[in-house]
Amino acid sequence: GDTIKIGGLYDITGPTGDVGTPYAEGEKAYIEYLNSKGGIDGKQIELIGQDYAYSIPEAQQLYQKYKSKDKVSAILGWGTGDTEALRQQIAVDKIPFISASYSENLKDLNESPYNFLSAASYSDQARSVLQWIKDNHKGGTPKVALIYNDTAFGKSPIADAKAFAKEIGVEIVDEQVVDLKALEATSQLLNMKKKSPDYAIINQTWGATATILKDAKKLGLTTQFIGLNWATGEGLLPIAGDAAEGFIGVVTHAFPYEDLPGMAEIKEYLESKGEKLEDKSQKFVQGWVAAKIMVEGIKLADGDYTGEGIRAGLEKLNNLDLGGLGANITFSSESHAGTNEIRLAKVENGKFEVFTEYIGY
Amino acid sequence: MKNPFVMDCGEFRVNYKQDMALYKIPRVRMRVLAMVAFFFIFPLLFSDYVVSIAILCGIAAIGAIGLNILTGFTGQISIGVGAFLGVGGYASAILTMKMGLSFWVAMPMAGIITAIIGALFGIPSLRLKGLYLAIATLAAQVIILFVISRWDSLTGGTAGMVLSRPSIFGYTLYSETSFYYLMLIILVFTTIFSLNLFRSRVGRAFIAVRDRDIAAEVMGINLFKYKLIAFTVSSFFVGIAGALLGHYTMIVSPELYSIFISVEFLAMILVGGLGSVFGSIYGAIFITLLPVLLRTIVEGLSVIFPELYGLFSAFKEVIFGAVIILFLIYEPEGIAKMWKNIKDYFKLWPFSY
Amino acid sequence: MTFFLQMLVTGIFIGSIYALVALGFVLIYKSSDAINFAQGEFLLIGTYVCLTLVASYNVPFFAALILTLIFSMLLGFAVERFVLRPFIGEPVISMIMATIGLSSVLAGFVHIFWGHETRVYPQIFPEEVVKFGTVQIAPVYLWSMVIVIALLIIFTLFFKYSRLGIAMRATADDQQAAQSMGISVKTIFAVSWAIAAIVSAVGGVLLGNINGVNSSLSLIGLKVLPVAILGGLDSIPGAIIGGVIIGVIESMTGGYLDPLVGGGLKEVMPFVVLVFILMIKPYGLFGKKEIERV
Amino acid sequence: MAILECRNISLQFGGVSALSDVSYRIEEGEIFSLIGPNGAGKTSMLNCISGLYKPTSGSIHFEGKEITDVKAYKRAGLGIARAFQNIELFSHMTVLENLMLGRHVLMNTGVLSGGLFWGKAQKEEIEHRKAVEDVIDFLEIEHVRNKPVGMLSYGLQKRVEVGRALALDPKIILLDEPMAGMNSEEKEDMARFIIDLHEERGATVVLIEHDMGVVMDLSDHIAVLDFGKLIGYGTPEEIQNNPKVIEAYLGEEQVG
Amino acid sequence: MLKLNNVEVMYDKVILVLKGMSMEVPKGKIVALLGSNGAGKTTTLKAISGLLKSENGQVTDGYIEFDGEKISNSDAETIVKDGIFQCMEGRRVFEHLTVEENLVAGAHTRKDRKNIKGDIAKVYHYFPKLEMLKNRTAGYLSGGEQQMLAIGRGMMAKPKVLLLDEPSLGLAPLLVKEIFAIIKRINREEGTTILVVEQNANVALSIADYGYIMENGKIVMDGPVDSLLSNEDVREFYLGVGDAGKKSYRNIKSYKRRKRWL
Ligand SMILES: Nc1ncnc2c1ncn2[C@@H]1O[C@H](COP(=O)(O)OP(=O)(O)OP(=O)(O)O)[C@@H](O)[C@H]1O
Ligand SMILES: Nc1ncnc2c1ncn2[C@@H]1O[C@H](COP(=O)(O)OP(=O)(O)OP(=O)(O)O)[C@@H](O)[C@H]1O
Ligand SMILES: [Mg+2]
Ligand SMILES: [Mg+2]
Repeated sequence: GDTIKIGGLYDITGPTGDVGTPYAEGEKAYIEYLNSKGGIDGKQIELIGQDYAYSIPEAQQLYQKYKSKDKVSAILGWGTGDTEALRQQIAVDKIPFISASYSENLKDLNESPYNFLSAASYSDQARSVLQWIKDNHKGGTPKVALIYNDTAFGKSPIADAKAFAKEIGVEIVDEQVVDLKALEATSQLLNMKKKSPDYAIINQTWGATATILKDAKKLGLTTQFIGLNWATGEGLLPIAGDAAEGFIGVVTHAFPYEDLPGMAEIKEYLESKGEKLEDKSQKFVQGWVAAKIMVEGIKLADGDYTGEGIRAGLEKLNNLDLGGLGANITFSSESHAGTNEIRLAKVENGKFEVFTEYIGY
Repeated sequence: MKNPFVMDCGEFRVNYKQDMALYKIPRVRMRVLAMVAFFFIFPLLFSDYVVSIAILCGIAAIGAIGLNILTGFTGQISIGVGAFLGVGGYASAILTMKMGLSFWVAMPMAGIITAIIGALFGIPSLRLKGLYLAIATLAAQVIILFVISRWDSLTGGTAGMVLSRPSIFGYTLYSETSFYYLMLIILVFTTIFSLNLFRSRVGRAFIAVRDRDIAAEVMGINLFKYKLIAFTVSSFFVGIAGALLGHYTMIVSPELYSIFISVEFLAMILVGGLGSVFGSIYGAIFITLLPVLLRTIVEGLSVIFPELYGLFSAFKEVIFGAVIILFLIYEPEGIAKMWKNIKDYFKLWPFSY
Repeated sequence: MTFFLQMLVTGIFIGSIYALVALGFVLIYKSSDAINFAQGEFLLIGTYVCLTLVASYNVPFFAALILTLIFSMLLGFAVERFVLRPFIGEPVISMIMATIGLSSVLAGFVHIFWGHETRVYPQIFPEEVVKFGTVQIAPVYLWSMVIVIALLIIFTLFFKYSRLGIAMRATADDQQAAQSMGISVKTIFAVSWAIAAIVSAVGGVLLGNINGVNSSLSLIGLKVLPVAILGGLDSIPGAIIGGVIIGVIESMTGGYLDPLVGGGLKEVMPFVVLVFILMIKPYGLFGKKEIERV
Repeated sequence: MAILECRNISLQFGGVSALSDVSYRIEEGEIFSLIGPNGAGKTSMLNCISGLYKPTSGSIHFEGKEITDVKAYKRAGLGIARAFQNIELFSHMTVLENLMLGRHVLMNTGVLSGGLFWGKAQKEEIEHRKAVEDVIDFLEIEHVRNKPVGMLSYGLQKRVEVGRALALDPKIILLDEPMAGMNSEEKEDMARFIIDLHEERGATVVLIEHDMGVVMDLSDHIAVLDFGKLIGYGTPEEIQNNPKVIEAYLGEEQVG
Repeated sequence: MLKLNNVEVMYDKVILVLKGMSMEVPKGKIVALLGSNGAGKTTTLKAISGLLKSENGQVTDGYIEFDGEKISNSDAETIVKDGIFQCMEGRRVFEHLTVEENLVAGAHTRKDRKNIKGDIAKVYHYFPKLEMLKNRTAGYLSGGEQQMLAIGRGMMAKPKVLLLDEPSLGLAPLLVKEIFAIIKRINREEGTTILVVEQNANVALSIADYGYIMENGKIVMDGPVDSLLSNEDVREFYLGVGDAGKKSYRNIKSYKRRKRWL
């Protein structure tokens, strides 16, 4: 047909709806923007998106629908759940898949030949953080603790982080599991305190992160907490209150209030809608970027808009410049890991202030 | 047990064998065959998408029948089905992927393993009743999932495991149609098996335990033994369903088997009808289709008002709940009863009394 | 030693919150023999209403709280009228299922009115922790403890001596017979659901003050089920003691066992203990036995 | 020879003493009645015999063997059947299924054979079905054979209750107030069933009944309980003239 | 004061149980309703006291009138408030409540809360056995004890009309006499109108002023007690005294003629 169909899996009403909603908006926004600019050589992009409320069976059914009924040629997914669940099937059905799940194992081309990582994997984020710690720590070998939850998402970077730490000579002194919905983390933090780590790397969502920071404040811990990308974001600040002060977050995607070349497009789009950049969040940018990367790939598919064609196109992306919205992206037939670079931001009087360039390891 | 096909008016039988036949009247037997035949040509009539939904319905139905054996017929409420699906799925995953067994061996073994674990977690039924037992099964749910997500070496931990579709004579069931037939055969077997079970000794004992356990005991039924048997049989079918689901979606991971799945299955047998084999099937279909239906509607609407999309998807939940409630209000004993009433009405019609 | 004490105290106070939520279950059960799976949503809605009043309409907190309780009461009545009434005289299990449906409905409304992002209460309880020697506790928890104990006394008296209380228990035993006494099952349900809604609203507000509010807060409902069971589904003191026990088990497991198994046991242990306790006391610590006479 | 013997049975519930030091023997093939005021402990006594209550002290002997500690569900196998005071039928099952269930211990189809339902399983169903049909004829409940018992009126349910006990082909059958809530006509029918099942099937009958007319006419021996104590034992005549019994239970003009 | 005018009752919208039932209960009198099992006696009482709804049965035709106003299909609780109270078949005591709490529950609709203590005492006076058991969990009482409790509970409500469904069920002979004596007293002393359903026709008629006999869903015969007592069929089939006076159950003909009025 004269449109290219892309399937979208959103979490609007599910447990991750708070971040899933702006992310979905971002994706839709970019596609709409692109179409308003004339699409891809004359073809409009149709993004058929649905809320699956983070229920995997629901995602399964939606996938069946996209595949058999809508005949989409690529999919913009969302969470670890759906991404993992569909990995095999998209491989069988040859449908490229970009989601906001950055698990290391998606890098494995034999296991997941059709998944593409649009930002640094959780493991790479952890590695980069450890590297940064190594480079900036004063006095002796830095002692680091890991705090995560008991889910595929939470545990994803742990093994790699430990391996890498050993490699570069950073000491992992403790691990603590804090449930995503924990009311308090006193026991874990007190246990951690015994090991007196200098840093604690948190792979959590906002809620749990806030709990940790608050209890840490309550118990007067001096550890420097560093959160990976899902622990970071505007949403954390109100919940954690002033306990968030000094918290360092991994920034994979730009905050709307940053002054970056890439923002121009978004601003333009929003103004056409009569909306303002200030009302948008980092997750909106993240969704925008994910969609953009997919589209850039499609552009390079030179006319072959089948799954295979688009995959080939994506693999042609070389150092794609996102105008600072995210790290530059490079795919190849050897690697689907777009980047390993991140930035770090510190919370200073209630605002995330980015204080590094894109750094890797 | 009630089956929806019998319309036994004015027929008579000359011996008990006939009297005990599942479908007593030739006319009815014909209808059943017609029904089954329809389901066998189903995939030829509908698109892959429809077939894929049918598969999910079918798998759910197998599990629902399993649960109904325990909850509907034996009266032991279980909120642990989710986990037992998981056990089935993981067992089959481990047997096929780690031990390299063929699916055709692994699936039944998965059933048996689940049955054993089910029996294990049935032990509290020795002393617990009603909602207390229900929560004990909820505990099973939590504990099993914990073990699964912890036993990384065996289960791949929280990341889960990937499975492959079963293959037979070198042909792999990747297509929806082929997997549909696999599901259908197992479903038919499950149905017939349980129908039979409940017209024979053990099945009656189950119902006796549910209706009046003291009397049952005095009639010589070892309550504990039969509750355990119920847990075992039920878990077996749930395990089979789990294995099928695993091989269909080609993934098992702890997140797939949350308490909400358990609740969903309870909904199936309640909406379908407690203590009714066919009810379980209706219920499974109903509960599986409802969200699909709502989704399609929401999709349609959000084409018209895209900006209201979030609102619609929230309404989806409201309506889902509302439908279930209305359903229970309108026919507390489930679709099966509704169907029966319709039949009774026509049987007596026009002399409604 | 400090560590142990901190664990113990944390457990007890977290437990008091659990107890508060568990009370909701007990109140429903006492009048209808049913478990209310919409408990979490009741709690959530109460929390949001109060939050909205305080944050959006900056009503002073205690006024807001009162309004919230009134709202919850009305909610309880509404639920009885539009959901439960038809289930009078039906098997308990279908009413339980109905509450599951209800939870989905309410959750939907919450999403419609309040969306998904986490909201936070303005400072209501003082931030700085209270210190008992070396042990620290956030004031919110002290408050919940106070409230719980107050409710314990009130409800115990209510169910033992008041005409309505007795009528409620009668209804739970035998709805039809209750009707034949002239007890209006409708009223009984309405009242008990209203009370339950109110209590959960209180619990919700406290919870909201701990960690902010978002839709996943409703999951506390399921989390607290073992508490209600452990204490005995129909026992007010049971809910309280059950709450404390579970709370302590949790934090002790968190403190001493989790480091050994690499975490996660904290959430599971309560269930394990629960099952063993039930095997010894099949109706929970203080639950009423099912009477079987032939 | 005594088919059933109770020696010094006592039964306590917390403070309540439902039975205290009760002893008696029931002869093979007799109709034995247990009477006494409400709350005297009659039902409790049956519960001890059928194993639902465990006596606090004392022992129960069946055909010479002690069964005090035998599990309730095992006693059915020994040939002890029971019909309850408040109907305890499986209300969702049909009359037929209820009676078939009565024969549970006499059958042995398992899960698998039951589920596959051919060969042995089917044969077994059929032969036991025959036995059950006999009971149905005997109790004249053919017309409701396939009705769920919950739908039947009280009197019929009572009859099915007895039928279910009969289906077991018991050596001894315990009937707890089988005629309660029946009018005299129906009582006569029930009385006839009891006589027949005792004469035709030679079963020993233990009968609890408050209708003295019936008791006095049917019983070979009568034991009288009051506040858990045995206050009288003997033939109807003896009982009718036992002052203790008259004072505690019968009341004056009941006699004769 | 209580009047049924060819009432029809249907269960589950299909099972017709009362087929044009008509009867009248005059103020201050005791009326006995006799009939074999399944005749529809309980259904009749439930129709009056509004308890059919909860078994999804309903009055489909005819009307029930109390003190001149129609009460067919109105709610149980309002009917109780109007002053009709039913002691249900099979006791139905509140198992988990103590005996005394059961009595309190019985007085639920009473306005004069302060007199309750006194009335409880009165019940104990009628049934001394209950006083001994007053703090026991009702569920563990023996059948007869529960029956006493059920009737006591009825007294607590101080109704204008008391509907008793087989009060003698499972009671020892002495107690049966006692209870019927008490019923008579309640009727005399409290002036309560009473409609009693009984299988034990002897005692029922012994206290009743007027009697109805029903056979599957209809009244087949009624009249003042003495006229009924003198009726042959009634004597044979309800009082169990054949033409040859009282006969022994030992020598019942195996196949007796069944008399039906239809
Ligand atoms: N499970 C129990 N727990 C406590 N008390 C009990 C229990 N079972 C019986 N009792 C008490 O034991 C006494 C005897 O009860 P039982 O039912 O044997 O009397 P009964 O002779 O059958 O009276 P009825 O003729 O009215 O049936 C009663 O006082 C009753 O309260
Ligand atoms: N809830 C119900 N649903 C369907 N049928 C019912 C229901 N209750 C009673 N019936 C039927 O109505 C008829 C009359 O029942 P009812 O209980 O009124 O008889 P009864 O005169 O009280 O008999 P008994 O003397 O045995 O109590 C019976 O045939 C019974 O099967
Ligand atoms: Mg008794
Ligand atoms: Mg009756």
